[in-house]
Amino acid sequence: MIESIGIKYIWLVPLAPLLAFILITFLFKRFQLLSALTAIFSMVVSFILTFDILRVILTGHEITMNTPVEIAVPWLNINGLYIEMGALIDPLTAGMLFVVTFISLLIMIYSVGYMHGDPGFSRFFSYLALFVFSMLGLVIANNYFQMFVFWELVGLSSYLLIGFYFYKDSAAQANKKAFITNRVADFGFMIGVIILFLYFGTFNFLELAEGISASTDLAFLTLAGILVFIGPIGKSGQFPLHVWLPDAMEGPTPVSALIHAATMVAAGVFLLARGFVLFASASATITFIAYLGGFTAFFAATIAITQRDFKRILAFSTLSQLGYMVMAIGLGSLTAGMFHLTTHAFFKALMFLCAGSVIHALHKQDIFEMGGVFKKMKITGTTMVIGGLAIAGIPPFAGFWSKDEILLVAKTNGFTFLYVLASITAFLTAFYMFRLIFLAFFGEKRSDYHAHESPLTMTIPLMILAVFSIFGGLIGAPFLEHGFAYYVYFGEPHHPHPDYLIMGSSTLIAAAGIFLAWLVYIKKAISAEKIANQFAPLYKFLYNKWYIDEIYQWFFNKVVLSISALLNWCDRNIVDGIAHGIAWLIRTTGAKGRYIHTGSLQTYGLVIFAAVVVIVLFLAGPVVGGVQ
Amino acid sequence: MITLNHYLLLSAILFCIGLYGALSKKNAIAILICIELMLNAVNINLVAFTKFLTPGDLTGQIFAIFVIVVAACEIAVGLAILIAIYRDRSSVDVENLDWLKW
Amino acid sequence: MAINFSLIIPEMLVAGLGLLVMIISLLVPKDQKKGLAYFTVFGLIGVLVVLYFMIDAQGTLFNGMYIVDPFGSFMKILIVLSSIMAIILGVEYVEKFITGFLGEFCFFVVFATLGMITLVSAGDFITLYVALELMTISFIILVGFGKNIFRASEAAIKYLLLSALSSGVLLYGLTLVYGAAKTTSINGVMEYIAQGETAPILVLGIIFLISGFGFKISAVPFHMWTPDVYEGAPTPVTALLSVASKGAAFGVLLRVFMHALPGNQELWMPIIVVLTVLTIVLGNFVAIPQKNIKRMLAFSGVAQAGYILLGLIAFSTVGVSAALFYAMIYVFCNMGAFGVIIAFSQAGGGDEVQDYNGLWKRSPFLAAVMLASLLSLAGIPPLAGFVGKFQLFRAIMEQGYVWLVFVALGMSMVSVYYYLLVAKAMYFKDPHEDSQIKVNLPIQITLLAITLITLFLGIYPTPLTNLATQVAKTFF
Amino acid sequence: MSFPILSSILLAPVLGVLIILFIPQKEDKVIKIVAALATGLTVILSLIAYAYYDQSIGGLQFVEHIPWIDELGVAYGLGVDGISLPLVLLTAIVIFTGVFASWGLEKRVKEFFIFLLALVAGVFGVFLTTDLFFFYLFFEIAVIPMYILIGVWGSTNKEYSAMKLTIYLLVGSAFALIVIIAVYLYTGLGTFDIQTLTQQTYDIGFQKFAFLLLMVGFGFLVPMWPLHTWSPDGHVAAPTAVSMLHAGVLMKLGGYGLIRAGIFIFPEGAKFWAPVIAILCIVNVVYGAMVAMAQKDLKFVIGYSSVSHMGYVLLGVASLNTLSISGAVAQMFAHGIMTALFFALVGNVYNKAHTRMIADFGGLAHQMPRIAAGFVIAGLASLGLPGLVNFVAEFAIFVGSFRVYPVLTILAISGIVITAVYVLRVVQNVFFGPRNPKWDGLEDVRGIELVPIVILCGVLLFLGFFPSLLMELINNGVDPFVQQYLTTPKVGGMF
Repeated sequence: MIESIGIKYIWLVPLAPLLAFILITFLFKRFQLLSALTAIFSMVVSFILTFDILRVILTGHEITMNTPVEIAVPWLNINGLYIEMGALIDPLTAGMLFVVTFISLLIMIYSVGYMHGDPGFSRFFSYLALFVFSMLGLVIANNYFQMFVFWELVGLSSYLLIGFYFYKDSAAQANKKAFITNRVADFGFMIGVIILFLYFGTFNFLELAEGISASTDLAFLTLAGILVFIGPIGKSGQFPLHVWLPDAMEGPTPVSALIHAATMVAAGVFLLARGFVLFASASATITFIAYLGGFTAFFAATIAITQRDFKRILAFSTLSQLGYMVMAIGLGSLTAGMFHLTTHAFFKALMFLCAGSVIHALHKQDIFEMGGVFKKMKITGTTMVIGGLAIAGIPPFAGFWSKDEILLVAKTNGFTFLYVLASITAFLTAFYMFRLIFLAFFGEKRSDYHAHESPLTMTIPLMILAVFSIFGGLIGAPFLEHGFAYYVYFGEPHHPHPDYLIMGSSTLIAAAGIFLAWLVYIKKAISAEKIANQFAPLYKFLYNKWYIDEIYQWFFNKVVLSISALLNWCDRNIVDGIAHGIAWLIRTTGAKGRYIHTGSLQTYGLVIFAAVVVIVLFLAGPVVGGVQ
Repeated sequence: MITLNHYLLLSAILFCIGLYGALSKKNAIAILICIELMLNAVNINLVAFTKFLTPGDLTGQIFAIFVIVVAACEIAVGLAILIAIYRDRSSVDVENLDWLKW
Repeated sequence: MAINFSLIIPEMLVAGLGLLVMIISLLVPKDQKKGLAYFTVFGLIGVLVVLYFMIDAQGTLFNGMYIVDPFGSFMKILIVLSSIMAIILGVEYVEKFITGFLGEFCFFVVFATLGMITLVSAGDFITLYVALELMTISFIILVGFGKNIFRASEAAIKYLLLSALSSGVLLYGLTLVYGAAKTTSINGVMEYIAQGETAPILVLGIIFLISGFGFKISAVPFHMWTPDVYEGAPTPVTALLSVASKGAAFGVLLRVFMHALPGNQELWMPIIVVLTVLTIVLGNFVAIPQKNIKRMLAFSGVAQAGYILLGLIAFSTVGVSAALFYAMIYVFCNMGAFGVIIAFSQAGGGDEVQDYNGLWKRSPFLAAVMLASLLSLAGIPPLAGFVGKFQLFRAIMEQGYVWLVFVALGMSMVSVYYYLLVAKAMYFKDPHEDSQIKVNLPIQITLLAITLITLFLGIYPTPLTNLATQVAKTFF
Repeated sequence: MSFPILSSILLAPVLGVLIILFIPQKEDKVIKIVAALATGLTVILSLIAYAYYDQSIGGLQFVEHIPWIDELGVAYGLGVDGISLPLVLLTAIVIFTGVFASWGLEKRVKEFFIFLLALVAGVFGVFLTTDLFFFYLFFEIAVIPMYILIGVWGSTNKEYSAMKLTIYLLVGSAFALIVIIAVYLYTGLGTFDIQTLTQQTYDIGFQKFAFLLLMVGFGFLVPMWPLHTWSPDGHVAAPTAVSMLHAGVLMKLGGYGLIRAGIFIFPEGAKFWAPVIAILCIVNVVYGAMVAMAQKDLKFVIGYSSVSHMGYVLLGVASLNTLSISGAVAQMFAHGIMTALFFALVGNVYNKAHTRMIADFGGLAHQMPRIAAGFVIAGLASLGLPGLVNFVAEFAIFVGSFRVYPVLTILAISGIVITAVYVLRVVQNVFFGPRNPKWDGLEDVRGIELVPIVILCGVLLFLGFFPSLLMELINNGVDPFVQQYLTTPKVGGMF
């Protein structure tokens, strides 16, 4: 057994925030600062434990992807259903744990400043703690059931946090939308989990992995893989279930940073990595995953170009990046996907926090109403630019390394189409991201606002994240001996070799994107309006997000609600109508029957006598027959 | 030769006449009388059966006497009630007796 | 041949009581006859006690014209019990609405009782006929007493003419049977029938018999008189009529047919089944639209008669025992319901269902008794009616009449509907007036006892089921 | 067994009735306290029974047996096993909280509690008895008080609904009664003892006939489509405590009866008819949920959601394996608690706002944050969120059913999506959104009103985290029967 406090007390990693949640909800609700401190403290505990686990893995080399440590307790053991709750510790888990605890900690600190003065301050921290609990439970899960449970619970936290400003109609709409969209996805996920269980008799990842490797039932594996993949489609906002994520920006910005950029939405990718053996077992599944990811990346990027809202642009960028990750896994490289997930977590959290900082200062979200913010908010501006460079993929920033790895995989595995698509997307990414930066931070002031730099609780996390966005990618740089790929992989570790052609071309593409943005928005050499007018239908199409929301809205309002109304009508009029009909029949029979009793005694006598006659006639046959 | 069947036929005819009258007459007293006819049919039956079937046994005849007595009681009560009704409605027409119905 | 007069002590007591009451009532001043009523009650209670100790007695008197057996004694207990309750419940009512005739009320009830208890012991057609007429004529007079004298006399004349008509038919049937069997002794006739004889004259006679008895137990379609007479008669009389006269008629019906049927089951059973189904269905259906509570109970009584007939159809110890049990329970339920109606009309209430609106607020006690009685009639546990119905259904299902159980159960659900309509009026509606209803002590005690018995027998029916089973063995 | 604990559970409410009978009408508070004590006693006794129930032995325990009607062979028999014990506990919890939910009642308090306790005595009896005769008897005891409770203390079309409910329930039970008599006669053993009857073998034709009747009869109670229309109407009209008890417990009698008297006694009949139940239950789930979406009255939404959720119970029953039946029983428990919570909350809002129309509300979370929290928890339970006991139950049903009816189970699982849609719509429209000054006068729950909400939420969460406390007990009760009488259905369908 490996000596490690972190592994020994791993159950405390998720439970600490849960405890914080309970304490805040029931005891500390009135004491704002205490609530925040409790939450932060619980995060510190989790973070330290996580760090210890990470230390053991990085230094010990004993726990690898192929020799994980598993700890489990039975949770429910009845005939036909055995469920465990446990922890599966391997580098994948450890890395994800680190990302989650670290960013959560930073964001909680940030939130102390951001949420200052909000009446729901304590509530915010309790929800946040609940989220972290769920997320950590998900990450350490050693079986699909536990994964599903916490999968749903992160959905719940997300629901609560998106609807944090429940008095805003838009927020109330958005959280409902998020939950329902995820439910649709979980529907598939759940069926997938159930059929896996029925087929292999276990939920456990390791046991399943064995079973799947041994299985040759390709049709089943394909089906199960696709069904399970529906879960990530929802949670990680892949097309066509991405619609909830942009709306989820109705939540407070730290939430957007933590949940809807860095961690929860990446849970889908994490699941793909965790259950990689299942997806990889069927080529149809894995290819489907790759193309869907690639398409989502492109699709979201095209929309991001036209949006005006600071956070929405970031949201679409998140979608696009998630598409990248999913594509990476679909391309067969768990390493690349997880690597991008990690770097993305840093720079996207950073950008959202910057956005939060700006919004906190300006109380505006439309980038066309900003401009020149950089002058007022130096730290925020600088860190934002760092984030932009990171996402655009300019070396040596974090995004460069991970994106590069994905492109490399696409190319080496022979998915030329996806390679091209990903490159185009990279171009678009650089363009829209710097469009955002140029419009918001540079140029002249386009509306009245008062801006000032945010307090230290907010800027310190920004700076820390900025550092990670700059250097974070180096952990996976192909030059490193024991880099990211050494720890996180599927099957056998394989050391990436730098491909300078791809590196060069991708850098060029990114630079071209930035340059174009500069031309349009700083230099104004090209008029954006003109282009928009020239391609008006296309612009409108993109601006309206390919009309996906409208289609869903139409489907729900026209189809679902109509069916519902129709069934309601049937219930009231046909099903109930039959019952009423029977009752009516009985009542009417009674009401008519009473008129036999006319009150005339001779009628009565006649009836009696007639009855006698009828009986006589009835018996006449048998009797006479019997006598003869 | 008058056989049992003749008596039975007579009684049956009498019974039917009584029954017909009871069901068709409008006057309550007439109905009472018709019922009396029916009872007489019964008595004929009883006496005839005794005479032809159980000559040594007088049960039927005794029965007939009981029937006559009881019928008298019934008529008495009936008339009393009819008087009460007549006082009220100045008529003993059964057609009018339909306050209680449905 | 020595006549064991000890066997007919109850009958003699009742007869003596009747005469005594008649004489005393002539002597007592008109406004002090309440005591007389209670005297009658005590007398009848004495009879009841005697009957209870005689329940196992068995024997015949007067050359078989009179049969004393447990079955008869059981029915007699039922009858005397109803008479006692009818008098207690009726005293005030009669005093108030038929002022001055309390003495007559009492002794006619006693004479009717005499007729009924004789009827169930009849061993010969002559006894049967005389007893039947004693009962009928006493009832006709009682019916004519009504509160609204005009309606009452209409009811009385209808009852009289129709029952005379039906007696005529019955008698005619008796003579035909006599002609075929050459005896008037019930046992003799039945043995004759049981041989499987199907002479047309006999069959005709039996059909007439059925119609005659059907009239008394108000089986459809011979029930036509029932609602009119029940509605018009004074309520205590209606109560007695609905339970005792029906019970007595049922007793004699059982006695007559129990022995006769085995020989020609396939001939008679269809008829009885059809009559039973008609009775249950029509009774329940027509009860629904009734607005007058007495009339509604009349139709419900018709339906209940159908349920009792199920016991006859089952044609087994279980069946008879169930029918006896049910008949006994029916006495309590119906008396309970009519008791409430009596108490309510004494307090000035009308007989329409809507007059009972909000009774709950005016007298929770009466409402509760009414509810319990009606639900027991409907066969809802834990009230006794349920056990009765359960036994009946079990008995007929044992004979393979599953469809009949469906019908009977279905109809008992229909009955729940109209019984609940009364409950609805009592509980859900607001009263027309707010005054509290005062119920005098004897009625209160009686109603309470009735309700408790209904409840007790519903929860723990063993004493009565055992008794009924024991009694039913008389026939098998 | 020295102390007749089950009889005590049964008689505690009866004792309450007797005491309340002698308390003057004016003493509202005393009456309520007596009712609370009586029902609290049942909770304590049920918990004791739960604690002392020996799972290693299993089977019926705390058995009491007194011959009752000699002539019929009826015996007053009580006993609990892993199936009935959770439901007894459920009843105790729901009625206890129901008493507190009626704390604000002012109209005819005495009669209300008399009827309520009488009703609950009947419900307890159904779950406790081991004799079919008493099973029926107790069931009917529960029906009539409900009629009065709804008709007098109810709202919205109460007379119609009360009558409809009563007639439906009675008609349903009538079908069961026929089977009870038939099976009694068929065996000829002269007993109604469920265990004895379970051990007999029946001719296949008889089984089909009997199970069909039971299916229809209990289908009325569950309620199974298309016999369900009484239930939303009834729920809507009933006063809070009765809605809680009714939707929470009474509907479970159907499921319980179907398992206890249906499947276990007539396994072959059950196999024959199970596909029919399975199809109808999908109609329940999907149709119920879709109709719930169209409702405008809060209570109607919950009423139809009950129809939808009870569909899961039926699915579990129809699948005829240990897991699915265990799931069905657990779902009965879970749904009972959840729906009781819903009704407690809605009742509270209705008492204060005098309306239940969804459109009238909005932003209620401002004025009533606790109610909103409770409602969200209930809603989440209803859409089967992990961490709440409903999820475990539903999951067990799905896993158990999937191997038998894969396609139908998928349709059933789609029900959780539809449920999410309507539940969240309601939450959004009622509790979220801008503050509506119209409702500023509303007070949030506090003090004694909180009792039901806290207890019910607590149970949902506690068992959601520790489902083995419930599931293992149930499984313990279901498994022996299934092993003995139902051969394991093949893994079939799509594989």
